[in-house]
Amino acid sequence: MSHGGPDGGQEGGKVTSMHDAVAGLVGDGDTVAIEGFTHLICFAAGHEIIRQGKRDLTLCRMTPDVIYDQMIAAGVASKLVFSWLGNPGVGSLHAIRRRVERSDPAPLELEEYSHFGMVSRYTAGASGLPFMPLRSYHSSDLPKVNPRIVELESPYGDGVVYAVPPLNPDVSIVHVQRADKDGNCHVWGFLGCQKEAAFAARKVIVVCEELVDGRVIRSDPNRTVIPGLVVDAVVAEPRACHPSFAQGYYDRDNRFYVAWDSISRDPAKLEAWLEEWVYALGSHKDYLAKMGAEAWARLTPDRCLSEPVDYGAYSPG
Amino acid sequence: MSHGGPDGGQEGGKVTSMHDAVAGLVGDGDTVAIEGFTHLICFAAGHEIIRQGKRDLTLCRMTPDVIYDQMIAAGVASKLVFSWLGNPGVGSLHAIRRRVERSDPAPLELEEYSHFGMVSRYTAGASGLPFMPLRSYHSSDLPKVNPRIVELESPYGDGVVYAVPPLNPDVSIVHVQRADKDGNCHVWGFLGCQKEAAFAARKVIVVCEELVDGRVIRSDPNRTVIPGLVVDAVVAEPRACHPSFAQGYYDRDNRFYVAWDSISRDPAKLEAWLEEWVYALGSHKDYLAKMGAEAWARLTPDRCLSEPVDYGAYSPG
Amino acid sequence: MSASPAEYSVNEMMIAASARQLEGEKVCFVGIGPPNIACNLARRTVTPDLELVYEAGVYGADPQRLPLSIGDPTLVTGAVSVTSMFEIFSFYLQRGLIDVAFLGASQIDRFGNINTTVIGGYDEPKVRLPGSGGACEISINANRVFVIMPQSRRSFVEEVDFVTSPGHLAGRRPAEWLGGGPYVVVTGLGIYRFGDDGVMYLSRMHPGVTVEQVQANTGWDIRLSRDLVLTDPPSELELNLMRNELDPEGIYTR
Amino acid sequence: MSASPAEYSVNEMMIAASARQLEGEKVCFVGIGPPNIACNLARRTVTPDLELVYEAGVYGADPQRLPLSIGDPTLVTGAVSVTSMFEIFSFYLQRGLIDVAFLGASQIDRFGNINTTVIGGYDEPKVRLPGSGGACEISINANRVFVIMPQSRRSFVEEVDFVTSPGHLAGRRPAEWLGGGPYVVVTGLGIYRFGDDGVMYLSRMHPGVTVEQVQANTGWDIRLSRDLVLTDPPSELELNLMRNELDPEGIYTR
Repeated sequence: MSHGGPDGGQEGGKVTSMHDAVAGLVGDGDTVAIEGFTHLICFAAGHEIIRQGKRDLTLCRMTPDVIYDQMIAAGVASKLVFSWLGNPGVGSLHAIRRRVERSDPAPLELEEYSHFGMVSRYTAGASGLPFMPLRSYHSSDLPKVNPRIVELESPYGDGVVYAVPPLNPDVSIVHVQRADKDGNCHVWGFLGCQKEAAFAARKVIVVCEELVDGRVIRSDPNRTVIPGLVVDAVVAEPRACHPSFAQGYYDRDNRFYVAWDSISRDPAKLEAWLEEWVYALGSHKDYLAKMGAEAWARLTPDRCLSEPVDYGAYSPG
Repeated sequence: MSHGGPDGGQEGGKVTSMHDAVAGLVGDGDTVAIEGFTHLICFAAGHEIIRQGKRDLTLCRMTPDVIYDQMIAAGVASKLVFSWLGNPGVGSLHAIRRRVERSDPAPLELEEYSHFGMVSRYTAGASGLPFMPLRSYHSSDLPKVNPRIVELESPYGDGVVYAVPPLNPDVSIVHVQRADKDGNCHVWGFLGCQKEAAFAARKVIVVCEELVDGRVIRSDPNRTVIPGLVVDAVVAEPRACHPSFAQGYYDRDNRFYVAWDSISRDPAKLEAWLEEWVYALGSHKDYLAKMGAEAWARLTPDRCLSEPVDYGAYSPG
Repeated sequence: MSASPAEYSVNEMMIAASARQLEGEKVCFVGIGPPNIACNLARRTVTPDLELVYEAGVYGADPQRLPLSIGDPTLVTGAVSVTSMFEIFSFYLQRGLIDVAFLGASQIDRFGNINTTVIGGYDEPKVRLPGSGGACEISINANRVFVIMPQSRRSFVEEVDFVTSPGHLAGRRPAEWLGGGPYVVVTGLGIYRFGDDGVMYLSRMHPGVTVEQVQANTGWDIRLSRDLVLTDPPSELELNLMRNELDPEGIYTR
Repeated sequence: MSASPAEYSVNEMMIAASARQLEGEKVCFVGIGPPNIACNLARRTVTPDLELVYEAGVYGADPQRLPLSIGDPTLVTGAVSVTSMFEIFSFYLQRGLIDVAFLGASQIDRFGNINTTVIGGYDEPKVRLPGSGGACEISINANRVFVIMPQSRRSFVEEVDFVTSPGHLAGRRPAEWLGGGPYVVVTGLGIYRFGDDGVMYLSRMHPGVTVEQVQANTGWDIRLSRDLVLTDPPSELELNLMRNELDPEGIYTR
């Protein structure tokens, strides 16, 4: 098994830098999904979008999380499509709340679902279906404020379900643990909607902890969550999810999530944070250098390896 | 890692014998699915159903394969729900054809879909949905001969799709590579509809190549395809899929599939085969003893292990 | 030995009472915060075999530390199964495999209708709350819904500002809904259940609480059980587990 | 150097011609038998990067031996991805990611409508065929459908006994169908394409075949291309690969 970082001999394929991936594939006005349910949230991609001053994006995520609070505070988005708006385990996303509650400094359009609704939208988008049926929304006020959530009679006359329409982002950005240069990806731990968001999107940026030889991927094809077939760019950017986590690589930085609460309550502190941790830095490598190596000792778990499985070698008989 | 066969120290849980699982859970008149798409087809379970003389079953499978030809020849079924009727890579299933083409020795009711239709039926059944939409069947004659396949207008006014109803077998029998005593299962290689058939069913029998300690399952939770939550019985029956295969354990016995063609063309030869290989034997252990050890040398692949992944040990911090 | 009222907090009482409600349950859809502590307390007391399902995609979690977030990596390592969120919602929740699910609430009415979306109007909210997450479909599909929430006139209201998750509506749930809806509500003051007409009633009061206090913190005329009894206070075992193992920093319990 | 007609079989010509049609294609949904050999031949000749998708659940298979069945374990070991059949049909086929898919046919009509279900009536069939498998949805959703089949008056018919997989209907496919329908039909006699009106025409004839022979084996008045040309016979390379590597026992090629 031979691993190679971005400078480690994995040339060619779709491998590029975060700067070039975002510059080349994310356009003003695009619908963009940076997915990952608590796990594998690619903060580094969000920071690069802020640095490049993208504007008027429609941002999609089940849980906007701290990264969308940062992006929306930085003014990259005019609309948010979501299902749960908070700082998980901590409280509110104050920059987003200011825009929603007081149009401060500008209004933010909301398009709101439940989690199952968002999951079903990505799944319909990934499946080429005009809608996905689900048992939810009965007697909830959500369909009243979102006309895209509609009632649908079962064709077998056995009752009513609801439907949601497909979500097909212009660009989905998904973080994974392992990818090869063609964008074939192994993911483990919480899968969130990484697969559905990738298959649903018109363009896909994969960001990985490790760029690995294709033989590593092919040693366990059942672990491949996203095939290179749907991937346009591969960025090797270790630790790009901080303060979110990558199962087996680093822990969630709960202290940062708690600290964000007081930063985001105060627009001046938030602006200073963006200046110090995003605008003043050229890349995620600068961010990691600024964090320092010590932080990672606290965040690095002990090893806990899976039992391998035997696929068998079936050669000409 | 500690493996245990049925006599290997894995007491308790849902572990039982094939005889007792079939006797206790499969009733005359039941709708039964023995799934597995070319891979992991549990022939031993089909043989036990024949031996116990079950009657009037509705048998469901995407590809009836040789095992349903045997079961239907033995008279256990009055109806077949399917999407592709053949001996894969070889030709026809002659016992089934005799019943369909000439009601010889008795008629067989057919309920026919396409593969995607059957997959969608199991998925609707597993999802608690009254139907699943799909893009198929337009201008095909299949809906004309199967009124359960119906047109459905998209609620967004963007065209017509088709719907199929849920399939919820009374009993699903699924073969897996690894299970623990509670029925938590690792599966790799072709997954077919094992997961969907298990979640859709009212009762589930899991048959495994290896009964393993729960720690093996928990070492790789993303590999768990079926949770014990939906499993009623666990049968440790190695090599129970012959002449089908278990990825990494043994190869498909193509010679048997080819040989079946001439056996099943001739009702007398077929009856003699059933007598010799099913009725005269008490269990799958007898079948393996009758096959002899030599056959397995030809069918056993070399090892080809997956790269492990690191889940990380996240202990109190 | 039980502690006296002075020796435990309102939240400790609420969580201990919630944990006891899980006796006999098998599969529980867990939320973060107090529900998470209640479920893990139940696993160490009344129901050791309780299987925990988290919407992030876990069945049979075996957390080695108290997860701060609903998506903590300790919920993955050593779990029975980790799967996509589509499958958690489709194959577990919508299939009817969830016995009990916990929901929180910012507002609840007498029928158990829950608001976690906005205080005020939707388009010009006074307070923008997180929204549904999985709560809307959980309230419709889980066999029984347990609500844990703080109680006051601002949370126990005559009419919720927004129905995020439907309860018993105005007394009847349609037949095609899989789940039974709200089954019990546990607050800092007591334990509530629902009558056949879908209306909430006070079933138990926590030690030291009065009926007057309950009514003062309820936005409608609260109905009382004919055999209203007192909750047992948290036991030493329950308090020790919460204080030393499950929430040593006291984030949710103090 | 090409072989002369006497030196190769009808099936070898048909498979070599099919493989050449894959030039420039990227993602191919493979069926078992002749399509499987044609795809693997194409990977060794005109399109080395062709990715093979099998309905059993494989993307990017790298078979180390010729699989006899569509579900051979050699398709799994070393593949890029193995996934559920629901995802193969939903996320690959129905999403529009399949460039070209091969179908076989027992009967085909001039519009490319295909029967693989029954000869005779459905309820009292003369011959019960396998049925659709994935063919019905493949014919609707794959960008282009390639058909490989033996040609005779029994297979090239005026009207198919049963439409298993729709072609160009009577000339027009509805806009909501994702795929373009039948694109090419390769038989032992020649190569057929479809006009703008959805009607099949003879585009190329295999060496040694006459127009009279084609018409004698077609159940309707076959239309000819204005620039009808001859297929190149199988090259030595193609024959060597088929005979020595891909089908040494000659199951499909002889």
